[in-house]
Amino acid sequence: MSAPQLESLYQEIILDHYRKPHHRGLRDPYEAEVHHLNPTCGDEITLRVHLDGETVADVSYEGHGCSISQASASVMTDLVIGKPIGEATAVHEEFLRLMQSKGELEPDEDVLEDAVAFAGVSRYPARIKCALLAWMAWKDATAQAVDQTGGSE
Amino acid sequence: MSAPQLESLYQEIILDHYRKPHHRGLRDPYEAEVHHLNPTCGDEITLRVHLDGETVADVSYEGHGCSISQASASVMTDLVIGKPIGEATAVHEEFLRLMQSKGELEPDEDVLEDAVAFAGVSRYPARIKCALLAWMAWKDATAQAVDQTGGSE
Amino acid sequence: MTSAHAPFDVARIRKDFPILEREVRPGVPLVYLDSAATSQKPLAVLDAMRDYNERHNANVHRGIHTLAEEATALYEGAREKVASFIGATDSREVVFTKNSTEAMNLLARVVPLHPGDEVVITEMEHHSNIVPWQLACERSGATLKWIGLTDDGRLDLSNLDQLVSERTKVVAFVHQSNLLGTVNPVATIAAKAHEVGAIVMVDASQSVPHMPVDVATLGADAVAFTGHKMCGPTGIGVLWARLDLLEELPPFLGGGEMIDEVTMAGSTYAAVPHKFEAGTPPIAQAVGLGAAVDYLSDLGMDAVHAHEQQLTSYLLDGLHSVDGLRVIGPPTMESRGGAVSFILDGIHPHDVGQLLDESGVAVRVGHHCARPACLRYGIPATSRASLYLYSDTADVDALIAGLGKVRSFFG
Amino acid sequence: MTSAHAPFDVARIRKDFPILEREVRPGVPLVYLDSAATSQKPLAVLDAMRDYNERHNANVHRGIHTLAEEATALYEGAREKVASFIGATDSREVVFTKNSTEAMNLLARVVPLHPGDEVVITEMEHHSNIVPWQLACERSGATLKWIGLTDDGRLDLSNLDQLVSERTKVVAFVHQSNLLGTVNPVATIAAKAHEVGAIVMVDASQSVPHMPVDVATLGADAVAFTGHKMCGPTGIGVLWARLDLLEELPPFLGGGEMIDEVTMAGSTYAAVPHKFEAGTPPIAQAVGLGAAVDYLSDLGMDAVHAHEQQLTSYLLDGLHSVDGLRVIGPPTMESRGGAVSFILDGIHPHDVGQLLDESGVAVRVGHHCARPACLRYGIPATSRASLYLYSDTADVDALIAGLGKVRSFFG
Ligand SMILES: Cc1ncc(COP(=O)(O)O)c(C=O)c1O
Ligand SMILES: Cc1ncc(COP(=O)(O)O)c(C=O)c1O
Repeated sequence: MSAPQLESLYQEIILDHYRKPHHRGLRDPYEAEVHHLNPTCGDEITLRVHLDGETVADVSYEGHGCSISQASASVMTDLVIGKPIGEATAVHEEFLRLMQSKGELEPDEDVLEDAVAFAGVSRYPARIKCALLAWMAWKDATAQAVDQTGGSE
Repeated sequence: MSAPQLESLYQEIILDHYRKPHHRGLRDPYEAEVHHLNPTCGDEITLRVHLDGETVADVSYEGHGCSISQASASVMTDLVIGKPIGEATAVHEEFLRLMQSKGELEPDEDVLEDAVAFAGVSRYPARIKCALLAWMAWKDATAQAVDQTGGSE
Repeated sequence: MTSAHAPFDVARIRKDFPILEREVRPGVPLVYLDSAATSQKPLAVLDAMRDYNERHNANVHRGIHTLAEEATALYEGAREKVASFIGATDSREVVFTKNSTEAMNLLARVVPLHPGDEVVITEMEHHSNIVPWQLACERSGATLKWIGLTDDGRLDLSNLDQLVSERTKVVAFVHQSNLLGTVNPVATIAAKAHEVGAIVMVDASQSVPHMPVDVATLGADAVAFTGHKMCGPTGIGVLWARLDLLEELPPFLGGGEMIDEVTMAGSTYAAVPHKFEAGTPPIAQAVGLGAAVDYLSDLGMDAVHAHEQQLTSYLLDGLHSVDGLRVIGPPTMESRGGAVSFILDGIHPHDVGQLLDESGVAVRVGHHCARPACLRYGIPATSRASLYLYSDTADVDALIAGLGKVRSFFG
Repeated sequence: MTSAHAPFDVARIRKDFPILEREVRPGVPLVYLDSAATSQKPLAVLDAMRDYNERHNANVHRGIHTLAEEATALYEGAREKVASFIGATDSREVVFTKNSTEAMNLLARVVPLHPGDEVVITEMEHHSNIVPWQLACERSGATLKWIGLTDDGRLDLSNLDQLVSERTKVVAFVHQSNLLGTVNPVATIAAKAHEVGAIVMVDASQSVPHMPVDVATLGADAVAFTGHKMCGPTGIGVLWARLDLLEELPPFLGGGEMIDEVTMAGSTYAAVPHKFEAGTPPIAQAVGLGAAVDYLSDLGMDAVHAHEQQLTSYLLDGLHSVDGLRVIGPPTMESRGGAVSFILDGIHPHDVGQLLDESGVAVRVGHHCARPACLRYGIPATSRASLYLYSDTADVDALIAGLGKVRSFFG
């Protein structure tokens, strides 16, 4: 398959993460667990967040869905685990901006690392939700965990 | 105005009846009075029927509306007054057939007399109801009058 | 605004409307003065729909193949065009319906009403803004109240303070009357309605096509209009409403597109506007409406309005010159648009319309779906000439000449 | 029937559909296998609508000028064409709606339901035949009952006698499933429903386009279908129902066209079908649908059906040859139509659809607005290839080749 569009969607990095997802499986301890669903296509994710003070100590998940949603979850965990919440949130926002860019934005590789591979997804409106599923679940769970732990800021 | 379509709608006979309607005004005696309305255009008629045994002894009416509906009422009274109910009903049916003919029927002048002038109306779907208003009122009133007088057949 | 557009050149504009070259029968060219019933459509609109159907047709949403993405982008793009045409800040406030009537029924179905509540409408409403509220009041036990009319065809607002009270939940009225041409003071009525917390719905079916309408400043909470009267196709209408209002209202029709999750136990609904768009929407028609608002914006709605105002004045002068003719509605240019109803002494509107048609002049006759207003003025029907951006003085001249012939024929 | 028509020549037929010559991107021709979502439109349909808009456009009914009479004749003529296409004895039984979804909502809104009443639907329904009944049951206090499914994608009618009882007021089910392709035994279910006096509504959205459907003998009291899936335009659908049923039901939407007399005290309603057609109807779209049924009748629905059956068989053979592919729905040709859902082991339908699109192959992926059925089969989504009269073996070959590429890409 050599159509350039396709390659820009299914980057090798995405396929790698899809085939060998990082941090998959639900782990203890955690302060919040959420279940998110994309009703349009049936993609599902259950995601747990464990905070250690201001730091995202662990993110674990289970779910099923297309390669984009699965790879995105994997890449996301790589990016946020170990980061202070504020910094992780900034990465999330950068990723959101990329997804809304309709392919017009040059992604910031320093911030997004492997997630730059998703730049092409922003040109496929129907797939953006797939790429965002895990991120939205993480954001939701983190907010709940912060509430849970008494608010870290 | 010389367009042939128009002449075929507004026949001189129609205009004559419109300008000088016959049998207009409500008269006694009568066995049934009805009020019919064409809500689309607001044409209205109040019509009375007086039967004498099997004969349509008198038909009187008041109303307002377009030239077609007014002339049709006038022509109708000429045709049914004095006729046995059965014969008058046959004329009504012939007129109905003419109206449904889309201009394809050669009207029977022996039966319809002046009413042949309405042949052209059948080509104007929006006007057929105007031409039929008085006839429908007559049919309704006659049926009521027959009931009233104990049924003449 | 006007300055950004080319000068308004009716002769050139008429070339965009192929139907205007038609003869209604050999030798009798069409003189179309029935735009309040439906407008004609410019080539740009017909071409946009044809192109959609010939190149991009697919069902919208949820599709990931190329055509489906193109169709979705065109459909949602049309929503954005319509939103910006009426000054909506958020395109989610634009719900596509099948016509203006459905838009008003939608609102009348979903606004909560209870016994003791009141809905206020006016005596000059189109049936499409009467019957939905009659039905809603029947269902709910609410009471329908009417703003009356003055002799010269305006709303009688003298008792507005009594009519609109704490019990009033909805005030619904027409922006520009299709029967009388009257333009109503939206801000005044809306202010009163908002004082008591009522929802204000404006029937803009005859205003959005003819004048700049800016929903951000109009004062209404909801506005309905219809594609086929604004150079767009039949089969599409619009309900605009404030986002928070749309969000709090329950759904209308159920089905595909409007759901979030469907299970046997129950369903949850999509976010607005899709919550109110059950089933395959009028996709090609949305594309057509998008092209129509582009066309109107290119001309400039200020310029369209100015042209029509000028021509309406010319039309009123012409009509006033006809013996035995009475205008039903405002006789002057003050707060009125280009739909002018009239009656000819002793000649029934049906006969007027029929004879005008013989000269190729198309006017509408009847009660114009505003029977309560006709009853108010003691007439069963009127003849109505109505203008649009492609109308010109020759059209008006043909009407006036035609009316002369009508008078002599029935004289 | 078939004998009266020219032999079925797909190559020639494809020339009637300009979109089929399109490339989705340079060098990649479109292979359209998404006709169950919406069909493509032949030139005859596009030309009929264009001609209407360019030459005859006017609002229908009540108009007496030439264009209004022409438009009315075209609109009502389309109703007659549709009526005779489905074997309705009286064209007043044909109500034009905006789509099939509205047709079913209409019925679900106006059929009287009370607490204790039951409505029976099936687990393979499209959301458009689920949500309206869920809403109707919520409003009325009636209970919704479901006919289940067998493992091979058919209705499980083993407990029909328990499900359909004296309490049942409506039995509503799909004629041909858009997800599974299953063709359901209308007569059997209708007979049972009629025993208990229930109204039978058939969702014929996927059958009327693909096979001869004769409402006189079908067994249903009401039938819904949609223009855009049968070579017609978006923006129009049909509710057919028995005349006496339509006559006894109360109105749906209120407004212009659907009234007899409107006064401030209340309104009376027009005769059917106009009682159910509030507002300016989809006139150009009715003309388009009329042209579509002419087109289908010229080909002959028997011939269309035979062609699709042959090609569906070829498609099923092709799919069965793909490693790790499972058909969801009847795996054989028995009582099934040309919409075939499948899943590829370990590859999500979104990825399947996206990769097929790279080869120009347009299939639909997702739950196809039939989520309860997906849940029944334990799958979140499927890929679905669906055929129509213009589909050919080359389309199927391209799909099968594309699926091979999908497997190797994700292998
Ligand atoms: C079986 C079935 N029913 C109903 C519908 C709804 O049709 P529409 O979206 O045109 O209202 C569809 C198509 O989407 C369908 O396939
Ligand atoms: C003032 C007004 N309101 C509502 C309508 C209804 O529009 P539609 O028939 O397109 O629903 C019309 C036009 O007929 C109108 O003039």
